[in-house]
Amino acid sequence: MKHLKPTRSDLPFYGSISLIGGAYVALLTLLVLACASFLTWETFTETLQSPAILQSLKLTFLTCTASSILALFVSVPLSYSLSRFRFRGRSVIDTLLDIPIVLPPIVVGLSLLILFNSLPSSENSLERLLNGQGTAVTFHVPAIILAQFTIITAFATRSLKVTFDQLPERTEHIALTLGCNRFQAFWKICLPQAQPGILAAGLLAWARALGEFGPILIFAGATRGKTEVLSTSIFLEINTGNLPGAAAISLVLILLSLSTISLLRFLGSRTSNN
Amino acid sequence: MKHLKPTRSDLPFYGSISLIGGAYVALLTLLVLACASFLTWETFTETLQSPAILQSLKLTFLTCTASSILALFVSVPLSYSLSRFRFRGRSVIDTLLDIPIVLPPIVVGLSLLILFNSLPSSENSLERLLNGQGTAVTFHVPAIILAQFTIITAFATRSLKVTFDQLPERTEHIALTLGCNRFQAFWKICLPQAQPGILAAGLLAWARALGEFGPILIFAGATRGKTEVLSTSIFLEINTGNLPGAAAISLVLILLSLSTISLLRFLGSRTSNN
Amino acid sequence: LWALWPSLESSQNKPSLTVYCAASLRSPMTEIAERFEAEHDITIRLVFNGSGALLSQLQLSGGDLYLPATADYLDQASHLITATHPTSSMTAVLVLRGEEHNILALDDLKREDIRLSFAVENAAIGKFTRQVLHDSEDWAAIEKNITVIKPTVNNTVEDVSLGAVDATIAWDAVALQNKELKIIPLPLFANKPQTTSIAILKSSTQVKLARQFVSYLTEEESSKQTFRKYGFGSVAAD
Amino acid sequence: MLSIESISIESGQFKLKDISFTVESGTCTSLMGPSGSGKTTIMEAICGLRKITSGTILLNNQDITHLRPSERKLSIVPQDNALFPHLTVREHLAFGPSIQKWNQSEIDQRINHLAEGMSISHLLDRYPSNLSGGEAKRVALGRALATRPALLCLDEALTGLDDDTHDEILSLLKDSIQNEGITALHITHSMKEATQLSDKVIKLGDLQPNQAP
Amino acid sequence: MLSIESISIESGQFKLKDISFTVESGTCTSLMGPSGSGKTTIMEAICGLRKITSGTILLNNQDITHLRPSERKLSIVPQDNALFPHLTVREHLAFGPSIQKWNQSEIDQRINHLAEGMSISHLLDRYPSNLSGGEAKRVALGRALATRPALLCLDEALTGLDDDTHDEILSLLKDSIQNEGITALHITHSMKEATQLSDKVIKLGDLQPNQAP
Ligand SMILES: Nc1ncnc2c1ncn2[C@@H]1O[C@H](COP(=O)(O)OP(=O)(O)OP(=O)(O)O)[C@@H](O)[C@H]1O
Ligand SMILES: Nc1ncnc2c1ncn2[C@@H]1O[C@H](COP(=O)(O)OP(=O)(O)OP(=O)(O)O)[C@@H](O)[C@H]1O
Ligand code: MOO
Ligand SMILES: [Mg+2]
Ligand SMILES: [Mg+2]
Repeated sequence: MKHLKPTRSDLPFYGSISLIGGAYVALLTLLVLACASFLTWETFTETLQSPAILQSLKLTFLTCTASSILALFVSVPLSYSLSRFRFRGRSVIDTLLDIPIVLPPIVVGLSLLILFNSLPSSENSLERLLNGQGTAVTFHVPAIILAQFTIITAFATRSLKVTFDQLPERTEHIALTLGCNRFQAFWKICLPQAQPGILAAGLLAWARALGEFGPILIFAGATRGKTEVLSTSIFLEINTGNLPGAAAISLVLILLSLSTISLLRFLGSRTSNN
Repeated sequence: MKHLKPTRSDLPFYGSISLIGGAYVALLTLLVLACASFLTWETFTETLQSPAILQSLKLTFLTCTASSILALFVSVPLSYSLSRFRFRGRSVIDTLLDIPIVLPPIVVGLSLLILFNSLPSSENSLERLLNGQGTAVTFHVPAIILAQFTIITAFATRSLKVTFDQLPERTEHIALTLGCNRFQAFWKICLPQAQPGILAAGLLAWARALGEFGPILIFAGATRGKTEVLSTSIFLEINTGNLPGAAAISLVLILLSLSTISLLRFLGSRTSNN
Repeated sequence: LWALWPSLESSQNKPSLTVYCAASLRSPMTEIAERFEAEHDITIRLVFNGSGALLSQLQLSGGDLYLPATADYLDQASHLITATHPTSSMTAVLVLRGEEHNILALDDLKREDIRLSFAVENAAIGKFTRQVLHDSEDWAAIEKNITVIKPTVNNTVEDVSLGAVDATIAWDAVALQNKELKIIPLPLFANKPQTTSIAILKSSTQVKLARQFVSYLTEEESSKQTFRKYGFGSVAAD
Repeated sequence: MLSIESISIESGQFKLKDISFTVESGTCTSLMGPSGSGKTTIMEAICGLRKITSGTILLNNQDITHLRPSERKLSIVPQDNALFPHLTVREHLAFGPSIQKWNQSEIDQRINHLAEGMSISHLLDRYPSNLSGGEAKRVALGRALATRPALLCLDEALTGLDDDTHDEILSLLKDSIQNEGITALHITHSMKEATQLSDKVIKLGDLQPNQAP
Repeated sequence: MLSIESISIESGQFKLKDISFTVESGTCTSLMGPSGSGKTTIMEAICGLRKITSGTILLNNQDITHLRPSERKLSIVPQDNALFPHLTVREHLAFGPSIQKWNQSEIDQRINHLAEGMSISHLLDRYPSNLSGGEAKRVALGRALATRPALLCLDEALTGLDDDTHDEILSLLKDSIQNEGITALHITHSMKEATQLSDKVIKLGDLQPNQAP
């Protein structure tokens, strides 16, 4: 349809669509500008050269990638079964999935801290058990990943359920007649058709993980060089009244993450546009 | 297919799906229990009877509902045009949409504060202009709604774009031959088919708005009885060391929001299952 | 939806004060502000956050009063404020969960098996305790036991109360909010109470009203009582 | 009268060049040709659903080449039906008329008339997902006929029907075309059907001397 | 041999009761009947895609009533094709054989043989969205034939094809059925096609004395 010029009766439609959408996009642009208005060139270059920031940048990308891969690994089967199977407790599970979205992230962090350290008692806790095995979660890198994972899996599952709900089951059924078992029908027929949706969910999860800081501060701390990620660095800068520093790290975060996401989205659209 | 018993070759598939999904659901349940372990019956009933909490409950539901309606109003046309039209700057807009997801919410709040109060200068700011007109945003209820709206619109748009991408354009084209202009084809053909996706996006936005507190603390403050919403109450309780209080409010939040969401989802599935 | 606007308009007619208040002072300040509002028919807008985050906020949006948890932040904000008035004080103490680790004094924190939570250097408590412990040459031995660094004093107290660490050094007022915690006074800090002061901001458009509230806060007996009730020490009047 | 004047169409690798033909008002022309020869492509181009690289389309002496589909006063029964999943059969039949703001009693009358003609009266409250193949085809036909279009495009609109239904609908179509002066273009693979319904049969191979294989 | 023994099917409001018939191995039986009479419903039930409330289905003396579709050794050409949007034509033809773990050279041979028989060799690298109606039908046919199923279910599998292609494919199907001993069930509306391909024609109305209108 893209070849026909819009007629007069379509103009109000295009006009109001662009106006509404444009207003929000303008708001976003203004927000970035507002954030950048506090930036000075020196703080920006300083930030880029600070070894602590570079270290936390590395940790940020590593943990976010790990947690979003884990999140996809869980949310793909979870959303698939919520979409395709009718089993006892299905709607309860569907409802439980809203908890990490509804709860302030800080409560999620606190709950994780309680779960690992004071249940059933602080002498008998999961963390003590793990420490006995020579590992540790609380206040270490695994805590970052677990905190991110807990929250983003719920977002990824919600997003993926929309995808699977909209994919017709019919092609899977035909695959069954051709000799597939349920796993093969899922793997060879449903999953490839869901690929754009899975990419979108994965990117959403990754992006959401980047912005997470509440639960990380509580469950992993913000020990420099050990558990400090970019979002917690930003929080600490704001908490010391250092706005230029916070603006600089925020812009680094925006630039790096948006370019990564655009690149992945571009690659994804190339492979699915066969 | 639900009438046929799974054969042996399908058991590993069902097994591993339930295992993976079940592990996450168990984690969520444990989190709620961990949170509840700090609860005493007295704090819970006290919380339910406290006029300040009831007031903030009311404000929470009102602002979240307002902001998610606004968010749908913006994200439906925005995601529709991103999905259907190829225009200049489309991929830039698509990328900008990730900003509110990537940025730590607290930075969003700070940017809003800067935008309204210190651009171009604090004497000449938007807020001053509004004050001159007899209204105010910063530190008032509209700031809560604006902070929530800024963030959840991005989530709703991402979720809706998946929906529109998966809806075939063909039926809209046929509607055009029957005399529809683009708006009518959108309104009468595309939108009703997208209804489950719109409901899902709206609920996601609403849930996400409930959990928001970083930008609200910064842009709207948390004055008791005026701009205190449940999520900020929880943050403040935690910050004054009152964990039982925080747990009580969190559980109130979970109970009320999950039942609201389940109800809406149930009503939505009834209307679309014609 | 429009139900949300009237509350805004009614508050427009009254004079109002914006007070940036450290989250740890929330309980006493909410009480006192509500009393003051009732007595004087004005609106007090309390903006809570960490002391540092408040500093960021007030740089951007102006306001009338700033009450950070410790005086340090007032030094940082010196170019934004006119006068400061002490309201209450806090003392650093050793905070434990129970008897389990047999910690009785500062030296016990240097033992092998102890886990500590400490606030970041930028937080008031973090800066203060590091300074004092450096001077007394205890810092090196204690530092090696620090398991986690948290952004605010509240977070470190939380860690102790949840059993994630064994001890922390925190403000008595903050620790006292949690009844289950055990508090041990430390001789090293006992004679160094830190004053919490409220400052009038240069950006204030209602200086007179602000002064009125400050004197209510610092001089009225009911206010002092409220501070004491929540574990804050009193200060000698200027 | 529909007249196609040397239109060329490109869709992906597939190209059609220099297609010309005319269809008189009140008559039907059948378009035949091997599978994949471009019949559907031509029909969708006439409806404005595919891009035309050159040439002109005139309908009743009006140049519709660059009009939007909604302004061409035509309707199509697509090969794949493309029913609206969220509308009942009744709403399908009412769709065109109500977009064109007919008044309610006219619409109701039209629905009843078409539903009887298509033998789908018992299906009026069904949704497309609950229809059989032939039932869906008839709904698509009814939807297209409802607005009394100037041009009716039938893309294998009569396949998948049993003989009785086929004959009934064929005669209903014939009547509509003659009585309402509709111009009809009809794609079919059945020579018998073509000769029954239409006054002229065009073989696609004949139109296009230099078609790519 | 396929034998259907008094099966009953319910799908929504539509009910079929007490259907029985048999099809000999190496032969084809055509199922005819008015549109909406339940032909597709019966066929999908045989394939295990719809619930049977009572009755038994035997294929080559094995009771397949409660087997999963994958264990029934049959394949179907659905009325709506239901091609896999993410696979090329070649991958459609290879799908069944590679699931059944044929070795690669056998698969390649089978693909070439089928593609030639269906005249779709030039389409092997296309995706379904770029196929015409008749081309898609032939791909669905090829996909179903590929695994040499014991039972072949053809739901209007030869509609939408031009006469030449139709005849070619008809004879290919006839050969396969006879030579490979396939049992075939065929739904069509064309009596001519039915008599050409099959040894027996079943009218759905005759099977079911007490059908709801
Ligand atoms: N989207 C597309 N991209 C590329 N090629 C296409 C596309 N759609 C159709 N084709 C090709 O264009 C040719 C014409 O297709 P068209 O659907 O017009 O055929 P047709 O004459 O209607 O055939 P049939 O009788 O099988 O329906 C076919 O060779 C088809 O493979
Ligand atoms: N999902 C469904 N729910 C309710 N009724 C259905 C459903 N699917 C089909 N039907 C009805 O069942 C009947 C049989 O449908 P079926 O598709 O088997 O017909 P058919 O004989 O194949 O017809 P056709 O020749 O038109 O394809 C029809 O009346 C149809 O309306
Ligand atoms: O108010 Mo603070 O940041 O806990 O010192
Ligand atoms: Mg065609
Ligand atoms: Mg059928």
